[in-house]
Amino acid sequence: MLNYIMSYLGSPLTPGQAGNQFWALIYVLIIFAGVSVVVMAMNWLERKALAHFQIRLGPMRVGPHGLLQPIADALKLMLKEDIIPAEADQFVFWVAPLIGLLAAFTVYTVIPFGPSQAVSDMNIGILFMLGVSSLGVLGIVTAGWASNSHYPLIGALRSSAQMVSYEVAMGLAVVSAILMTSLNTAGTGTLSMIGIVQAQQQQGVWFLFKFFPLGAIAFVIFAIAMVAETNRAPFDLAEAESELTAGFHTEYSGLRWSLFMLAEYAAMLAVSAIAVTLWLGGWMRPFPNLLSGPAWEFIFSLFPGLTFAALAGFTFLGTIRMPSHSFFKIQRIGLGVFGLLLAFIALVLFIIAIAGRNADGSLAARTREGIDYVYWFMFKVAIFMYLFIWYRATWPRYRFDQLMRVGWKVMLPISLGVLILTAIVGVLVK
Amino acid sequence: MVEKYKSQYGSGLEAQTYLGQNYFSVDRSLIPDFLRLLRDEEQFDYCVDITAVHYPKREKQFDVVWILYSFPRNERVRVKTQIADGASIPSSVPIWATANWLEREVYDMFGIQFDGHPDLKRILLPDGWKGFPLRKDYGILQQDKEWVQINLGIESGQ
Amino acid sequence: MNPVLNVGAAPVATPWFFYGLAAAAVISGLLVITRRNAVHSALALIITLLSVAGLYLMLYAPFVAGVQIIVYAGGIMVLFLFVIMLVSIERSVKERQFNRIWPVGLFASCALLALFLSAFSKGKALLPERMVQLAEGTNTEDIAGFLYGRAGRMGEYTFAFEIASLLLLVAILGAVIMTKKKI
Amino acid sequence: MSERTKEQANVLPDPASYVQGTKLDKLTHSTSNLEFETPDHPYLDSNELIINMGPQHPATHGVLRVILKLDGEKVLGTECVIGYLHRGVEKIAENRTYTMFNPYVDRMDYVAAVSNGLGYCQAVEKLLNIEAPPRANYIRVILTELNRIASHQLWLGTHALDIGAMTPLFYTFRDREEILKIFEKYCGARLTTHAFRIGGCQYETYAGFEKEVKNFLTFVAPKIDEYETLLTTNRIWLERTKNVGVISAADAIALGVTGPVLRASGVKWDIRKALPYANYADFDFEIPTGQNGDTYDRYLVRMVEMRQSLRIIEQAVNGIPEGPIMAKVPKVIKPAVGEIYHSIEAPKGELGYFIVSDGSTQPYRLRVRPPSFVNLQALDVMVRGMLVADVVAVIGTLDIVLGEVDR
Repeated sequence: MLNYIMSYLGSPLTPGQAGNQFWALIYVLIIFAGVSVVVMAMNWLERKALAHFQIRLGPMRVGPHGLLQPIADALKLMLKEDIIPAEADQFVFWVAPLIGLLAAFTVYTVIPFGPSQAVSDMNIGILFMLGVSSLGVLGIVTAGWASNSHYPLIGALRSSAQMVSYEVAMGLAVVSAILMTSLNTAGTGTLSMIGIVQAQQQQGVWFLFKFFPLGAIAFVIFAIAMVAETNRAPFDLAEAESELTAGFHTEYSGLRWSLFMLAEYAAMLAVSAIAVTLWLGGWMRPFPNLLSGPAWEFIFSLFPGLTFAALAGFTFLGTIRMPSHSFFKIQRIGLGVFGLLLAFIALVLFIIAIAGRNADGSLAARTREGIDYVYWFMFKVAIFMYLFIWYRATWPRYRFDQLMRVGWKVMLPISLGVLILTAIVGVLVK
Repeated sequence: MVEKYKSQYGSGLEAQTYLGQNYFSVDRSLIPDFLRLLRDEEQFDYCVDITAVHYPKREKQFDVVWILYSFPRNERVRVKTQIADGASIPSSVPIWATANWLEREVYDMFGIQFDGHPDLKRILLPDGWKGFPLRKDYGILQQDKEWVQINLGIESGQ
Repeated sequence: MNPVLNVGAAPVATPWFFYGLAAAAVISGLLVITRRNAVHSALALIITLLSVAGLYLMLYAPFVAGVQIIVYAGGIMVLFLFVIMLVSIERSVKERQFNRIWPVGLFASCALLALFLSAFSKGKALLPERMVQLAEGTNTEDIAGFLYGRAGRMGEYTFAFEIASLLLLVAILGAVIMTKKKI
Repeated sequence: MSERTKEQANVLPDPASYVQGTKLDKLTHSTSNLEFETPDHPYLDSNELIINMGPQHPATHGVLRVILKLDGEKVLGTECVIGYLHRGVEKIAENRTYTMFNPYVDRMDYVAAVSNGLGYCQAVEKLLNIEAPPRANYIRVILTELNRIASHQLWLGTHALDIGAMTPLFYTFRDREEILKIFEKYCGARLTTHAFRIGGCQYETYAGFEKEVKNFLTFVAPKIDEYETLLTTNRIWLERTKNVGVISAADAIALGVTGPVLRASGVKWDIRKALPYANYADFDFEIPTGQNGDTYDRYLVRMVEMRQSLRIIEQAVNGIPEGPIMAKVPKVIKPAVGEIYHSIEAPKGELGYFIVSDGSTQPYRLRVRPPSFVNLQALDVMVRGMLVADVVAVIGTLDIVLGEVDR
C-alpha cells in the first residue's frame, strides 16, 4: 500500500521505470531478497573478518571456509524453540522485532542504486529516510520493555536516549549536505535522494570534498552518528554484552532474535547508503570529470568483472592451498565450484562491459550502465560495512554518560557550526 | 615495645617468637584496646588476616588470630587470644575495615560471634546452613543434609 | 500507468486509502484513551500519528508527513515511552481509568464537536471552493517559500515562524532551568 | 563523583563509614542513610532498581554474584554474594598430609597455580626450617615470574573484553600459550601445574629450557607493546578507565587491598622487595606505582609489572647455577609443634599461608590468606556513585579469581 502511494508521489519522470507500479513491485522484491542475502553474507564476512583481526580462523567447518555457515545459522535459528517469557507482555513482545524490521526495510524504498535503479524518488527522500530509520528505535524500546526484565529495560532506556541524541547531530549534518545541493543556478536545493546525487554530478564534486573541510567534517559527524544510530561498537551500549548480558534482546530467542539481527544489519546497510548518497557521490564512479571519455569509461566499466575475477582468483588459490588429505576432498570440490561460479559471473560481467562499451542506448549499453551504477554504489557501501567491522574489532565500548556527552557537547555544536559555516560559505560563493 | 606493653598489661600479655616470627598471646579482655593500640601507636596499619584455630580438648576452645603488618616498620606480628565456645569477641571492623569479610568468614567456619560487626552473616556457605565446617568435630564428609535436600532437591551433595 | 494529478482537492490514490487511514487513526485514538497499560496507549498513539502522516501524504503534503514521522513518531514518542517505561505497570493498571469529572469532559468534547459542525455548516460559504493547488513535486519548496521567503521577497509567515521558534527556545531554556538544581 | 573521590583522597575517613554489606532490603525506599546525593528528581516515582549481576554473567569472571542497587544507571550500593565455588580447601588440608595437600593449592588461583605452589612449599619449608637449594630457587623464580606474566595477560584480555575491546583477549591468549607450553614441557601440566615440591623442585629443567625461556623473552616483549598500542592511548580506553573505581592509598590500606591494586594507589609495597623470599633479593627490578588509584593506573602498573617480570626472568636465566634441586627433606614430613605465617607476592596480591602444626603428618590448621577475597571487598567502595558499566570495569580491574575467593 505504501509503495502504491509512493509511486503516485514519485514524479513520473524519475526514476523512469519505478514510476510504474509493476516495476516498483519487482524492485521491492529484488531489494527485499537482495538485502536479506547481503545480510547473510555480511554475517559470514563479519565473522571471518573479525576472526582474522583476532588471529582466529572463524567458521571453517560448514562448507569450505565456512561458506555455508550463514545458511546453517539461519536454519538453526528457525528451528530453535521460540521462548516468550511468562511475565512478558505477549503482544508487544511479539510485535517488537517486526517494528524494527519494518523500519529497516522501508528505508530501502528511497535508496537510489542508480539514477533509475530505485523503487521511488520521493521529493522528501532524505527526510523520509531519516524519519523511518528513527522508527527503528521503537522496536528496540518496546522489546526491552516487553521483556519485563531488568537488563532489557536498561538496554532499552540506553538505546532510546542514545538514538534520540544522535539523531540531532545526524540530522544537522544531513542538513548541511542538503544546503550544498542548492548551489546551482536556480538556487533551489532538493531533498530527493536522486536529486542529491545529481547535484553532486552537476557541481562536479562529491560533497565530501565540497568547501573542504566543511563537507568532510559533516561527513565525519554523520559517520560517527550512524554507528551510534545502529547500535554498533563502540556505541553498542544497548546490547553491551559484558554489562547487560545481551541488552534489549536478552529474553529473545530463535527466529525473533534473528529478526533483530536482520534489522540491525539492514539498518547498517541503510545508513551506509545514506552516507554514500549524501557525501560520496552515490552511484557515480570515481573521477567522472577528470578521467572522462570513452576509453576511461570502458576501463572503469571493467571493474565489476575484475572484482569478481579477483574473488575467483582468491578462491582458486584457496583451493590449491587446501591440504591434500582425503578428508578435505569434498571441501576442495565445493570451493572449486564456488570459484568457478565467481569466475563465470566475472566472465558475464566482462562480456556485458565489452558488448555495451558504446553508449548508444542499446540494451547491452543500458545493462552495462546499470551494472556500473549498482557496482559503484555497493562498493562504497561495502567500505562502510568493513569499517563497521573494523571499529568493532578495535575499540572498547563507551560508557553511557560519555556517549551522551560526546553526542550533545561535542557532535551537536560541531555540526551546528558546520551548518552555519556551510550556509555562509554558500552565500559568499554565490 | 614488648617490654612497654608487658608492664602496661601485666600477665594478660605474652610475647613469643617461633622461627623468627613474633606473636602476642593476649587475654580476651584486652582485645579491642590492644589491637587499636597496635594500629595507632605502633603503626600496624594493615590487617593481613583474621582467622581461628579450634582445639576441642581445651577449655577455651578457640584461638582467634590476627595477622598484622606495619608498612612503616616493615614488620609482621600475630596476635592470638583464646575464647570459649559460644563466647563472643569484639569486632575489629572499626579498627581495620578489611576485618569485615574476614570476620564473617571466621563466623561462617567456626561460629565465633563478633560483637559490633555491622553485618555478621555467613559468607561462603549459604545463609541457612547448619554447622560450622572448620571445627574439628565437623567431619570432612559431613553436610547439612536437610539444606541440600530442600534447596537443591537432591539426596546428597557428594 | 500515469498518476492523474490534475483534480483540484481530490486526494491522491483512492478514497479507500482515506477510509482505511482515517479508521486506523480513530480506532487507535480510542485505544490510546482506553488502554489501561500506558505503553499500549503509547503504541496506539504511534499508530494514530502514522495514520495521520498517511493522510498528509494523500493531501500532497509529503513534507508535513515526513516531519510528522520524524518529530512525533520518531522523536517525541520515543521520549514518551522512555518516561512511561519507568512507571510501575502494576500500579497504573490498578488505578481508576476515569476520574469524577468525566461528565465535564464529555460535555466539553460535545460542545467542541457542535462548534466544529456549526462552523462547518454555517461558514461553508467562507471557505474557498477549491484549495490552492500546489504544483506536485515542488510542494516542499512552497513551504520553504512561505516560511523563509522566495528569491527577493519575504515569506508570508516568516515573522510568525521566527516568533514560534523563539517561543520554543524560551521553552527549552525554561525546561533546562526547571530540571537543574543549580546552574 | 569526582568531588567525592577528591575528598576521599584528602581525608582519612573513619573505616566504619564504608563498611560493606549494608543490608539492601532495608534501604530499598530511602537513600537517607547513604552518603551521596539524592536523585535529582525526588518527586518523580524513581524506584531504585535492584539488579542481580551474576552468578552467571559474562563479566563477573566466574560465579561471582553482585547485587546492585541502582538509581537509573547509578550504583547506590552493592553486595557481593560469594561461595558458589566453595570447596573447603582449608578443611581438606586438615585431612591430608603436607605432601598430599600440595596439588590442592593449584586449584585455588588456577590462573597462577605456580605462585600458589611456591607459597605453600615455602611455608612448609619454613615450618620445617629448611631452605631450598639455590638452583631450585632460580627455577622457582623463573616459573613464578612466567606465571605472573601469564596471569596478567589473562587479566588484560578479560578486562579489555569487559570494557568492550574484544581483540586484546585473543592476542593475550596467543602469547599466554607460549608460557603454558613451557610449563607443560617442564612439569606436564598447563594450568594446575604442581611444579614445586616441599624442599625444592622435583624435576630438573628439560634440555633447552633456558633457550626456550630466552626465546620467550624476545618473543613477548614486542607483544606487550602490541597490547599497549591497542589500549594505552586509546581515547575510549582512557575515558573508560581514568577516574573509574578510584581508591585512595588510605582506603586501600584500611581495606587490606594488596598487589597491583595497592601499588596503583601509590603505595610502593611489594613483598618481593619488602620481605624478600626465594632469592628475589638477588635480582634487580623495580616496583611500579600509580598516583590516582584508578583503573587506568592499575592497568599501567600491571603492564609495567609484566616488563619487570621479564627483567627478573632474564637475570635468573642468565645466572642460574648448577647444583642440587632438592634440599634434604625427610620422607615423611612431620614438622614440630608450632605455627607459621608465610606470604608471597602472587600476581593478585599478598598470598599467605598460616599453618598450625601439632607435630603430626597433617597440618592441624591451614589458613590461606587469599588476595582476591580481600581485594574483592573493596569493590563496594570503588563503585559507589559510578555507573553499571563501571562495575564491570572495576570487577575486571580487581583481577579476582573466584576459585581463590571461594576456595
